[in-house]
Amino acid sequence: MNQMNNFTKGFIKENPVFVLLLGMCPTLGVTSSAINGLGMGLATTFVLVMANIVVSMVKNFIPDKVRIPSFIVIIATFVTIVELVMKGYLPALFDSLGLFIPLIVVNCVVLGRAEAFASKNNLLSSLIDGLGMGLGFAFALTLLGGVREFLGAGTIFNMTVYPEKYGMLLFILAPGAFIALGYLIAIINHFRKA
Amino acid sequence: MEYIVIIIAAILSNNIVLAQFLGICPFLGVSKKISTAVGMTGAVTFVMTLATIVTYLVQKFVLDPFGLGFLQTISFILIIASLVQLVEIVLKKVSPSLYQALGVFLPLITTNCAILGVAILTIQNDYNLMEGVVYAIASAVGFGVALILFAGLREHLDLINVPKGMKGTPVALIVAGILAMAFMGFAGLV
Amino acid sequence: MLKTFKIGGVHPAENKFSAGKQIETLPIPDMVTVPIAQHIGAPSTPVVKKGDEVKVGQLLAQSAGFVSANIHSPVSGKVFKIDDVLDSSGYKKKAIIIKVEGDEWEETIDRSTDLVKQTDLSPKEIVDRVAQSGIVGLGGATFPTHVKLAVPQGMTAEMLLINAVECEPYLTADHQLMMEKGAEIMVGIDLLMKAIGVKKAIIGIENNKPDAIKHLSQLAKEYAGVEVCALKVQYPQGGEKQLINAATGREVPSGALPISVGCVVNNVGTAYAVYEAVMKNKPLFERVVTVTGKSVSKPSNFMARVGMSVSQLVEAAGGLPEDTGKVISGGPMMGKALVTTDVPVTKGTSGVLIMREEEATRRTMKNCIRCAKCVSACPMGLEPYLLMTYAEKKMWEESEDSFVMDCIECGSCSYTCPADRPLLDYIRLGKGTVGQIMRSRKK
Amino acid sequence: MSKQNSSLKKIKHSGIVSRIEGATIIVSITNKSACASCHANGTCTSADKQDKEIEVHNYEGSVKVGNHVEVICNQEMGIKALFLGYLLPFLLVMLVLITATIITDREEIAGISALAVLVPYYIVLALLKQKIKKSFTFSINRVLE
Amino acid sequence: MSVTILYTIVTLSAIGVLAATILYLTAQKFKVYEDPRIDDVDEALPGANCGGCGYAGCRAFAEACVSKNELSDLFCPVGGNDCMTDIAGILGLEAIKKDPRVAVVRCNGTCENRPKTNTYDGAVSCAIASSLYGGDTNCSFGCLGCGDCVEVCDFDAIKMDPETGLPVVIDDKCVACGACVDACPRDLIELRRKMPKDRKIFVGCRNMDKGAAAKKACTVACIGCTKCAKECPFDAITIENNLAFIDSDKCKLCRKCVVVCPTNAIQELNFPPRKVKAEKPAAKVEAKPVAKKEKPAATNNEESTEPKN
Amino acid sequence: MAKKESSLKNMLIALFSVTFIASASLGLVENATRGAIAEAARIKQEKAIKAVLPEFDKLGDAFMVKPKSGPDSLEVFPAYKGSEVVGMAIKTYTNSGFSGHISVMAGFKPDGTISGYSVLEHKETPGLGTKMVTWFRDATKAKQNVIGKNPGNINLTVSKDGGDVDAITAATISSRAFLDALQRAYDSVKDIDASTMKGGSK
Amino acid sequence: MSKFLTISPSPHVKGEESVQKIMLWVILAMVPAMVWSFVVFGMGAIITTSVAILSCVFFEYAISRFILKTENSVGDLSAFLTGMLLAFNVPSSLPIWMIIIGALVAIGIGKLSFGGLGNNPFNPALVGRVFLLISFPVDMTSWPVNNNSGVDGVTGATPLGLVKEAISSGTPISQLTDQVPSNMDLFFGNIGGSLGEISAIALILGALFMLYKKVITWHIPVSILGTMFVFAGLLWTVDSEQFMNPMFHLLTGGAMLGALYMATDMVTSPMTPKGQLIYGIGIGIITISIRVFGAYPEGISFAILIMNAVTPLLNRYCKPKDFGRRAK
Ligand SMILES: Cc1cc2nc3c(=O)[nH]c(=O)nc-3n(C[C@H](O)[C@H](O)[C@H](O)COP(=O)(O)O)c2cc1C
Ligand SMILES: Cc1cc2nc3c(=O)[nH]c(=O)nc-3n(C[C@H](O)[C@H](O)[C@H](O)COP(=O)(O)O)c2cc1C
Ligand SMILES: Cc1cc2nc3c(=O)[nH]c(=O)nc-3n(C[C@H](O)[C@H](O)[C@H](O)COP(=O)(O)O)c2cc1C
Ligand SMILES: Cc1cc2nc3c(=O)[nH]c(=O)nc-3n(C[C@H](O)[C@H](O)[C@H](O)CO)c2cc1C
Ligand code: SF4
Ligand code: SF4
Ligand code: SF4
Ligand code: SF4
Ligand code: FES
Repeated sequence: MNQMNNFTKGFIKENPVFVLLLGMCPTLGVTSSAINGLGMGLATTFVLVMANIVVSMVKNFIPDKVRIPSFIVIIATFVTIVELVMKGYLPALFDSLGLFIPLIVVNCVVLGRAEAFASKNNLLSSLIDGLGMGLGFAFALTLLGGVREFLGAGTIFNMTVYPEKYGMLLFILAPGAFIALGYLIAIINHFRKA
Repeated sequence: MEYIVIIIAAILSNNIVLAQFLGICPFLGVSKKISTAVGMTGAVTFVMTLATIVTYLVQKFVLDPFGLGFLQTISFILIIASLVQLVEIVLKKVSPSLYQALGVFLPLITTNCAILGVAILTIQNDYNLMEGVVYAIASAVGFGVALILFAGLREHLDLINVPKGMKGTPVALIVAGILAMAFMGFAGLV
Repeated sequence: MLKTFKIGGVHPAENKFSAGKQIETLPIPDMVTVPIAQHIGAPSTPVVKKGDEVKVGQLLAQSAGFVSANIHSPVSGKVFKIDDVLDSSGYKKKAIIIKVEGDEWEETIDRSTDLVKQTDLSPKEIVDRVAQSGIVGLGGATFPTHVKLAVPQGMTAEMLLINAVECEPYLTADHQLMMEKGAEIMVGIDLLMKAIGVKKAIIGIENNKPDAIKHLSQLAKEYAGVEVCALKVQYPQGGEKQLINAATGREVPSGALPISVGCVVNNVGTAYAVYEAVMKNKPLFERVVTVTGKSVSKPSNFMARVGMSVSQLVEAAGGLPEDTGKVISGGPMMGKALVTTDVPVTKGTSGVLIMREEEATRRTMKNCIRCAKCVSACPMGLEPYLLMTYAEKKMWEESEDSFVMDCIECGSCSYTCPADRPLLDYIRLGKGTVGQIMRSRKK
Repeated sequence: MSKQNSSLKKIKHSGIVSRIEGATIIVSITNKSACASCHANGTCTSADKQDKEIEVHNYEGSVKVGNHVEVICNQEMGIKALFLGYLLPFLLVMLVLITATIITDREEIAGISALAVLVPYYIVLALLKQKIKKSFTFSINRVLE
Repeated sequence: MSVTILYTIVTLSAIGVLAATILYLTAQKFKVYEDPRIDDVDEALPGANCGGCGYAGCRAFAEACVSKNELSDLFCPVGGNDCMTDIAGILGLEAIKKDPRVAVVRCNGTCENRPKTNTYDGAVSCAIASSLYGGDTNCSFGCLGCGDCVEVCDFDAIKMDPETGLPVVIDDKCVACGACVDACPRDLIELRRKMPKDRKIFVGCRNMDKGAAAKKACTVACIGCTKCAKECPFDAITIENNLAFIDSDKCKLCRKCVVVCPTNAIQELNFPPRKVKAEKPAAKVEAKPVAKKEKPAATNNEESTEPKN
Repeated sequence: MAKKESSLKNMLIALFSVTFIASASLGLVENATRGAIAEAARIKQEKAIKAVLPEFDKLGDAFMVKPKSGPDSLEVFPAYKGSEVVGMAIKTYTNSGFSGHISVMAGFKPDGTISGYSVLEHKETPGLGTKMVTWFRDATKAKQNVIGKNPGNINLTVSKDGGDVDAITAATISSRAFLDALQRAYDSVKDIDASTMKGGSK
Repeated sequence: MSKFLTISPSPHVKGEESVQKIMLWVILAMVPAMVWSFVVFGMGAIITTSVAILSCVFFEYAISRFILKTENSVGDLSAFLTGMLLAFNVPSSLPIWMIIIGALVAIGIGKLSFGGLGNNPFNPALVGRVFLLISFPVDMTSWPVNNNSGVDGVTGATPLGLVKEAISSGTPISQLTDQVPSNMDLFFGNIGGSLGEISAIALILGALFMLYKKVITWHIPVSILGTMFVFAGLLWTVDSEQFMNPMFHLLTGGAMLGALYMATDMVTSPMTPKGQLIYGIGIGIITISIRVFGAYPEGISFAILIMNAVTPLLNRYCKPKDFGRRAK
């Protein structure tokens, strides 16, 4: 299989958020700003890549029937590692992502890739797949975070674009997450089909 | 009074789906029929309560005494996943016909963010066991309220001609957004 | 307060232009076309063939089953051919075409105008006469009357309801018939009561015909058990379920027949036809037809023979106006639009309504605004807006579960919809499809 | 409610006839998890699928093994199942939890006894197996293929 | 090594093994063994979910392919033979070959050929119009023009030609799913064998009236004169109910029937112009039926060749 | 390499090794990050204290005081310059924020004037309640600045309620809550005699 | 006969009503309140109203024409009405650009995302208004003081805001009597507030007209106002120092505007009388709850939106009176 294709499919064609609609909770929950989206996306990417690597390495040792429990353990381990490292070295980001870091465990993107891809493919492909999917996820989260931040506070990555008083606060709040994602998906569908 | 605050917050002003973004997948996925939505609410209430009790006990009597707080995520997910499955196995063993009937009526409940999230939040908010359980129940009810309202709206959407590009998920998200916006009116209600 | 049915209903402009116009008898045309399917049920089987000589009242086609009816010749002459012709259904159907020669009646028919009141026929004999004479319901549904009169096993009729409501706007045929043939109608009612073995009859008349109410009340004094019930003007009071509800307060259960609440409903015209058949031996081959419309120069009520061309009636009423957009057989709410005026009058033709172009075209439909006007107009308590959507989206199961089969096709919903939605068009489609599905399931 | 749509009262589920044992037809249905209704369940296998077998008695029509059929039961049955399967045990757990908290005021005892009450509950359910069986019957609505 | 690590290992291993055992037990008890080939077959399918195969969707069809273990009565009209060969390859089975088919509208009742006699003003739906009456012309068998067929086509393969008021099938897009066949209340649409270069010959008429009546209603109506049936060297034409029918499985596109038809009811599409007629293009304009008849052929030609280049 | 078959032995081995390795590595990572995590928490706290107090060279032992109102005790951090107490940082809170709990670090000079504050935790609405992070220390707006004011002399409530502080526009609730937290801190420490806490007692 | 006969299924006659007429009646019904707002708030009100209407109509036209590529439906006047109601729901001093954003949200998100008139599950004007309220709370709660001289720039509180402030700072109601306007002032509209909500009498007059024209039925307004009255009354009987009297609740804020003009929007309210009564009771309860216990001084917009979301369920379970199906 073409590795390049393997890598890029996660961005648009099989984007976990816009196309597959996976992991909606973190997608909506942490994207009040571009930076949060990026942080969450990268954290997920890390877990995804590591889990993919480990799963593809151990796939032959694990009997089929205990596959899922073993994968869960592996994923949970990496999530905890991310959690610990972030707490120690990026406490501010950890505070703003809060609950959603541990929830990476149940993010279907992670388990889904491990099960559907890494458990069938070799290490390199799995790594690339994890990276592609993860970055696709990060891309989506950053985009959504950027849009919400821009519309809601007039900034992008905390850089002021227009005065805050013109910002539509709603976009930073919960309803704005749903609405912004709704229109983003509609727009992306439009271009994907065109 | 404490309990009322927890209940109102979890159902209305801090609704688990509409304000906290937990359990969005089933919210978008199981909301196609009202009757299923109602059933789901009952099932989730049971599972969420059990999960909260078990994880609470594990946290307070296993993890904390040994200074293993960092194992929260991994142990909770394992416990919840097996708990859900255990309920199913037991039910199937003790009453196959009941189990059959549930199978026709409801989709399976899998571990989703909502259950794990509520278990973790119970610990994070420093609730005691009783508060935690009340919080879990109220969250499940909040989930149910959002789910049932949304199921009704989805049935409405099925009957109208939504513009082509908006069909499916986009329009469902917009509806969820407006619903969340309406629920913001409950802000400060506690 | 006047009685009426309990839910729904609309009140379209009445426009009864031909009210009070004496019933005129029309000249016999040169050629008549008698379709063999003029009633609900199996088309009759022709018993004449090309070239046969026939007399007025002679049997042309025989009932072809339990729910079917005889057809008699409306004229004397020679059978010209038996062929497919366009009838008011818009499809080609088989018809017997007769070239008229003279006006020679069967001898058995009593052509005098004397009122005959006394008879010693048994109920069975009355029903047989009705069946022989090919009488079908003249209220519009053309259901063979003898079938209705044969009360099914296990059911008992408690009362006869005479449908003199004529709730359709424009039409006045029943009204005029009541004014001119009141006495005969009363005898007909008496015969019908006897046939089904009841002691009570209610004549339901809407309050916009005060003269008819007065006239029949007067006559009814002579008949024990017969009473006239004045009803509030409200469409579709003439629907049998609505009439029963209005007059007696009973509700015919979903999917059931009037007899399940002890009622038999017949139209006044039917009662008159029964009188003529039983007392005068005259089969059903002519009826009163209203020809009317805003632009019609001479709105009239005609006594027309079956098989006459609609165009002849229109001519007699002053001709087809220049700006005609639509010609309807029947009333504006339930009638059928005609493709051409060259179609024959049948037993079911209660009126011919001519509409101007500007009245004839529908406005384009818009989205449903959920105003619920259709819901509150529906006399059957249905939700037309939903039923239409279900039909549009081919959701037949949901249609069935929403009782689409209960729709009586009265059109109140379409009439009332501010968004100009063709509700009934789609509901009919749903009804048809669901009916088919239900039938195939039974098999 | 005087009028209720009958579609609301029925729950339908399609399945495949897997075995026929005398008068009993065994239909295998695939029960999907909450996530499985999500259209991405191909990618995401936490969307469990489970095969469940359902016994249908007294079906008058004829079916063959392998036929696709639609199994129905009425909604009250679903609600009853929900009640016995989730709601009643939930109420029991709550009851014990509250009582135990009031009596002992020790969380670990309250919590564990609340969980423990499920054991007798399920034992009772197991004892009533036959009785419960009678109140849950399915029928085949139509043969799809 | 700190004591925490020890605790960690003990606790987690305990929880882990316990939980994993439960999970495993459940998995063993319940998990449907899903044949991985189902996924492969699913992938090989076009994913149109149109139901043309008779199953609820592509996934259901894939399951059927795997579970039935033979492909004799399974066919995906969208993917066609190529796709079925792939599936056969995955499953190690024999695929049956089906000739590709394409939808054809058997009515040529354009405004000129079939004069209108009234105006339809009901709901825009062929099903409704058809249950109301025989249509807005004297032919009660022809196209009603409300486009129910266009509505149901998931592939945008059928379009209304505003000029003729008749639907036109775009051959390249049509996958022969048959949705339009079911939708047409007049049974006008037929799935016919796909011929080289999208050529086709068929009787463009469904009028079962007697000859004279049919001819009166529509100039290009089939009058059931049997000339074509007699002419056909391959016995491809049958006549029933005053109507000729050309069996596309037998027809060899020899075009002989076309010439003998007195009413031009037989349509030939996507053929190069006939030499004899090409000499006198002017005549075409005068002979209205012929000119008009060629019209949909032209559109058809254009549309179908367009995506190719 | 062939896939391991699903025999019970294989499965137990696999499961056990997975969990074992997982827990071992987790334990190691925890061990490695524990210091950093504690450090991060400490730095955070120290930063907060630094931000609210005037210059000091050393912090004394933290102690708890019971506030006049509210259930939870407050943590007080005395700060010394030499042996002189130069101020006290108090970790105070309120539960009446727009979205409930708000936690504030408040600094007081020994004379009771507010030397600074920093908001540690809150869930207020971005763009509204969040403004309290800076609003009440805007030196250019006398009516809203609380730094340098002594709650003993002024009425530490919003002007709408008759107090001396201007509330955040459209976020009176948050403002009230914030001032409530400050007031609670002041009330709990105002009676502590700073001079009795000699520095370097330890 | 020059042309062909027209064929269509029955019925062949049509009632007089049309969507456009219904909308027109509502617009006419709102004229008294509009005129009153012009009198009270002067130029600001005129500008706000016209900008709101123009931009709603413009967005309806532009979006359906250029984005959705459907026939535009400006002609049915519903966008005009939405604009008018949006203007009625905002302070007359709202910056123009905010009004335009509100109109874009109302029409674009609230209405056309669902396919235009009739398809929207939520009341578009309220979607617009709540969006503005949450996004720009400062401007949306700065009310120009109601002085007939028309001087701009002075802002004051609405009666509801005043009371909310007072109660949350612990002032008993009996000390407020001089600040809270009298019921008479409330009734005739001598108060501050959103443009169209201030004069109860003008709103009631218009509603009577709509009732007469059968555009609305009594069920929704009566159940909303009745529930509010009863609920507020109960609270008031319990403690009249903590809770305002019920009459005050009925006459202040958006109660009248909401109950008479916005909750009655047929598109987003239940179809059957029974459903409408439940809907109204729900709105009443939520409104008072938010007003009394919540953070917002006024809750009717939220209450209507929430009950809009319940409407599909009400339509599903509150069926019309049946005919002959009871026995089954
Ligand atoms: C909507 C509707 C309106 C009707 N209006 C009348 C009417 O005005 N007069 C009438 O005699 N029959 C009317 N009918 C027909 C009656 O339901 C019923 O068929 C008739 O009274 C039975 O009598 P018959 O069999 O003698 O015709 C109407 C039917 C429907 C469905
Ligand atoms: C299959 C069938 C059987 C019927 N049987 C009876 C009957 O036994 N007795 C009766 O009074 N009417 C019978 N009816 C007549 C109907 O009640 C009704 O009068 C007829 O359909 C026309 O009514 P309408 O004009 O209101 O539509 C029958 C109708 C149908 C279609
Ligand atoms: C979405 C939203 C969030 C809000 N968040 C806060 C908040 O965090 N803090 C606050 O004091 N007020 C908040 N408010 C505003 C209050 O609800 C209320 O409008 C305000 O306190 C009115 O008082 P004021 O204008 O007198 O300050 C919020 C309003 C909205 C719409
Ligand atoms: C009685 C009545 C009340 C209405 N109220 C509103 C309203 O509050 N907000 C609004 O945007 N449109 C309102 N409309 C107009 C119209 O129904 C609305 O624009 C639709 O919801 C758009 O689909 C109303 C219409 C009527 C007839
Ligand atoms: S036509 Fe049918 S649905 Fe419409 S009002 Fe009449 S009975 Fe009701
Ligand atoms: S009358 Fe028309 S617009 Fe009103 S609800 Fe019925 S279908 Fe919809
Ligand atoms: S034209 Fe007909 S057969 Fe061809 S794809 Fe479309 S619906 Fe299917
Ligand atoms: S071919 Fe059939 S379905 Fe298509 S427009 Fe003509 S009549 Fe309608
Ligand atoms: S991501 Fe939260 S439920 Fe799926």
